Amino acid sequence: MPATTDIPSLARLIEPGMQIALPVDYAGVSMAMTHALITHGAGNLDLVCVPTGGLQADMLIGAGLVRSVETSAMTLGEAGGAPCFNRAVKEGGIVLKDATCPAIHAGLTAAQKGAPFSAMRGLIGTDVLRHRPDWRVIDNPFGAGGDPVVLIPAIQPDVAIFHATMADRAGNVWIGRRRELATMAYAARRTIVTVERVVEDDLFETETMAAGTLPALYVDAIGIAPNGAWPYGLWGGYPADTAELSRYAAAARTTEGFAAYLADTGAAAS
Amino acid sequence: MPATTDIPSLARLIEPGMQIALPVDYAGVSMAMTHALITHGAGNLDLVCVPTGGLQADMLIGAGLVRSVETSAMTLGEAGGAPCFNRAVKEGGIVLKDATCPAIHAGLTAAQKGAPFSAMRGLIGTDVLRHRPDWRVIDNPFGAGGDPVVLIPAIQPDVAIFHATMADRAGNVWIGRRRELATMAYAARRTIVTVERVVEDDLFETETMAAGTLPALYVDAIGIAPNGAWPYGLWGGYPADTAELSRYAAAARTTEGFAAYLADTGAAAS
Amino acid sequence: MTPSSPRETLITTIAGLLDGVRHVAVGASSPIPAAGAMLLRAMSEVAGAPPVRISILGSVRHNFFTNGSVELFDCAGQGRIDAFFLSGGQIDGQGNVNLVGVGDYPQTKVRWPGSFGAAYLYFVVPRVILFREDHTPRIFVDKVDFISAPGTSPEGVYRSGGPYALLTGLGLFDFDAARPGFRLRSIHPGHDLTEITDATGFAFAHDAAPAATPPPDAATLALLRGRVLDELSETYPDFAAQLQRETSEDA
Amino acid sequence: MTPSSPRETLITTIAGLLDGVRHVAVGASSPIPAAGAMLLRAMSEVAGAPPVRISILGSVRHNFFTNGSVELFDCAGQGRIDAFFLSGGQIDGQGNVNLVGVGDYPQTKVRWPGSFGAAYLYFVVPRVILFREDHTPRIFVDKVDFISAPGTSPEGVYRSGGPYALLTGLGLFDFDAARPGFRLRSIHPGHDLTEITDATGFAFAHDAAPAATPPPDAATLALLRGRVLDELSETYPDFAAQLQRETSEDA
Repeated sequence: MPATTDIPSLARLIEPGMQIALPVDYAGVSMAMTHALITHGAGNLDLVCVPTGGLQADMLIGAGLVRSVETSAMTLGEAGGAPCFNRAVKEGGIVLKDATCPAIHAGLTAAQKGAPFSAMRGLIGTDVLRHRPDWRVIDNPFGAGGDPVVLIPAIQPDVAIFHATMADRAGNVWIGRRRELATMAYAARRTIVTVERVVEDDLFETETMAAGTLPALYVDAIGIAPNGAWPYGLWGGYPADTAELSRYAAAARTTEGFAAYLADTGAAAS
Repeated sequence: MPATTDIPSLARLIEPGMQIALPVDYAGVSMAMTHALITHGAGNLDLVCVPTGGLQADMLIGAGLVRSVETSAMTLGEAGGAPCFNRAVKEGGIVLKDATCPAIHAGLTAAQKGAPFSAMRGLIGTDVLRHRPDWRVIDNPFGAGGDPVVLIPAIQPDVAIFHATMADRAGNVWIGRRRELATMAYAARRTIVTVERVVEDDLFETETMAAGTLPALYVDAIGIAPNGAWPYGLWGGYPADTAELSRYAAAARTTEGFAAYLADTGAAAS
Repeated sequence: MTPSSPRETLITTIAGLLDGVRHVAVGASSPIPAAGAMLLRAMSEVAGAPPVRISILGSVRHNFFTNGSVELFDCAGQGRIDAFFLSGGQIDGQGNVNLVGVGDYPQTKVRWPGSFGAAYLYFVVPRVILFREDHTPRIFVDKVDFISAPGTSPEGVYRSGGPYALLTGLGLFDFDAARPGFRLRSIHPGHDLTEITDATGFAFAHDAAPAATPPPDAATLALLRGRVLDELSETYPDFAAQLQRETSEDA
Repeated sequence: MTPSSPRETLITTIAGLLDGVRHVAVGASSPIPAAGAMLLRAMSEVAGAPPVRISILGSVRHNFFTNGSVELFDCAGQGRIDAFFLSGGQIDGQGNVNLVGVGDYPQTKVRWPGSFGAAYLYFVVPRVILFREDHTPRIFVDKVDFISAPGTSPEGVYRSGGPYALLTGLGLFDFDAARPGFRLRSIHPGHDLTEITDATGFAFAHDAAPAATPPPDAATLALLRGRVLDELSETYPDFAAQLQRETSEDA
């Protein structure tokens, strides 16, 4: 892991057509990267929301950068539906890969393990399964016949992007108990992390800190972005700014409103 | 989780014929339970070593309590081979289920996920696979034909037993980065933990401690056993007593020597 | 004490539906189910019954998972979650739930967030309580447009869980997996059978004169307005304030 | 400075075999491979080359994994481990490794610990270095009694890794997966081809007059006896002391 990188340079690591994994709203969304990604403009992105998407994915969709979304849900939580996503669905503007939370985790876990697929229960008889020709159903080879089981192929994103509390000088990142962030990093080819701060202490110095640390081995680039999850919160850090989320939800109901919101907050961000 | 339980009572939770998961030598072996298990005497045990076994498994085998061992290896490390295990192999006294480390993890992970099996690479063409009729090989359903993949069935032990640094009053156990202990507990029907000490602070009070905590949800009984991994070490705690391991290795070379060692240390333990 | 509000009756009903569970998981934006679970926990404690564990997803304070967001699903797969709540944009008479949208998928006319974990949890959590406060024929339809999670599964499909009851703002239904279908158990105070029939797009079984949903008794109400409200306001401050306003003497 | 010891030549040879790797994993009781990896790391640092990461399994201090003992295997499956060391109770001319025992399985006459992770890692780590200091016909056999891990796999079997070289106390062999088989690259100082042929139970390719394994140069030796020895003694104190005794002026 090199020294920290400025946010626009981190965004430039993204190339058109990449598959990008993004975390659930409460786990550490690198909102700081959102405007930089939009400014950078690499499009045709395939998003994987781990396991659900929100503001960040919605803004990338609104900015026209997204080709497909694999997710278990897309929502702004208390602030309502994801307006750009909903618009894109209605207009057929994005490819939908509707999933269910554990299926996204199962796909990432398969990649983490270098396995071609994971088996999971549930799903049989759902329209979620019916619309996923990329999944397979086999009869459980350990059963006496019958017993259908769904196989989820490995999801190996090109890049995982998330926000965390801190990194140390060696590039280790403290993620605490938000271990889906580790899973994303294990599964992805490259991982970009923004952090609130870089600390001088080695995160492996004590077992207490090591327990919540994602090793630098899995981290390819780090940027410093204080309050970088805003308007989302940071687990164990600061709460979400629900007023701002509602402001976005209201503004983005129209394409013009979304553009205005983007111009507004983009100017503030840069 | 109830209050802490004395070690003999913990041992009495084990019934003949149970499948018991035990951790690797450096991860937190509850050696404190070994003598109690031998005194209790529930036999016909099926051991699952996660992913390798050592002193504890060897002593249980020497005491005649073990029917089968699923493990990737059985060793006393620097002190050499596991004498009672080796003797039992030669005499055909135990059923061997030779595995490879990631296959044990894969089986436990399947149980953790409530999945019937996990897929894993490797193994094709090994005699490990050839001697495991309980494993299956299928052609990767995501491939174009061919591409054999091994499926490992879920391992759901009746009981997992391990030793950790501390528990809190609510029964949460701090395991730090020894996350195989969590996997064992997730996978097992019941989990018995011995700890160095019980702390008054809630392990969920800070995110720092929570990151390394196994929730009480997965812990069925806790006993206090200071120095309870001895002669093994405790990760981040104390080192192994290699002299004692060597003393055991030398003594247990004969059944008489093993019996004498047992009488000797058993008396000291009680 | 002012009489119980409709929401207090819902919360109390939920506590009743959860009777006997050891571990219940609640979504981050489900204050009424959370309140029901908290009430059960308080009642169990008062009664000296075995403790009830509540996992509120996405809450830092009421979340006792340490393995990321996958742990809920793993935990359910292990059989360690006894009860869970599901809502639905559409719920049909077979217990099928639609969380995706109205119209032809994928270009649905109306799009809801998505299936979340329902396509898994509905299969492996023994007591899934369908909860939707609004009760209209647009929600309770004869057949859902998209099956996020099916009410029942054919024989031979691994299934250890499924719908247990359906609770709405009008009434409480039991689910009968054998038929399959719902049966009205009770009607909430202030409503009647005709109103429920009119508001429900699917046929359901019922007694000629269905029972009335019992409101909380005084002890329960005191617990709810005291300790439970305090607990609730930590995680759902807006909802707790609203609940308090509804039942304050000045209302 | 005293001349280099045989073990120092082995360590230096290992550092050479690891040239270019970014991440090497070493077993907890493999001091010579660990020393080779530490030497490579030190040399890379001195040369300003990209850093080398070493994971010593079971070591608290040199273990940068935080997901339990599964992480090594996951990490290898992800392609993040470039090199690993394997030993073997038996190793045959096809590169097959036996870590289980001699005789008919399961009731083998001699039982070794077991296959550990070899049945997986041999498939997915690109540069597996077979290392066994003892070099006898009982170890290097024509055909192993039990295949813990096969040297090669038929086409169509997923395999991104395998044997890269075989290093013993007598010499260094390259592995040729196409043939498959070993080719003697060099003979360690003080040994000769006849000795190696006699000590090896399988046929191997070799030049008429094989090269000699180069001992460490002065700079490498200084690094090895200085910084690397210090690092080594943290994790393998007994071995480090032994190594130092072997090469001390008083020896």
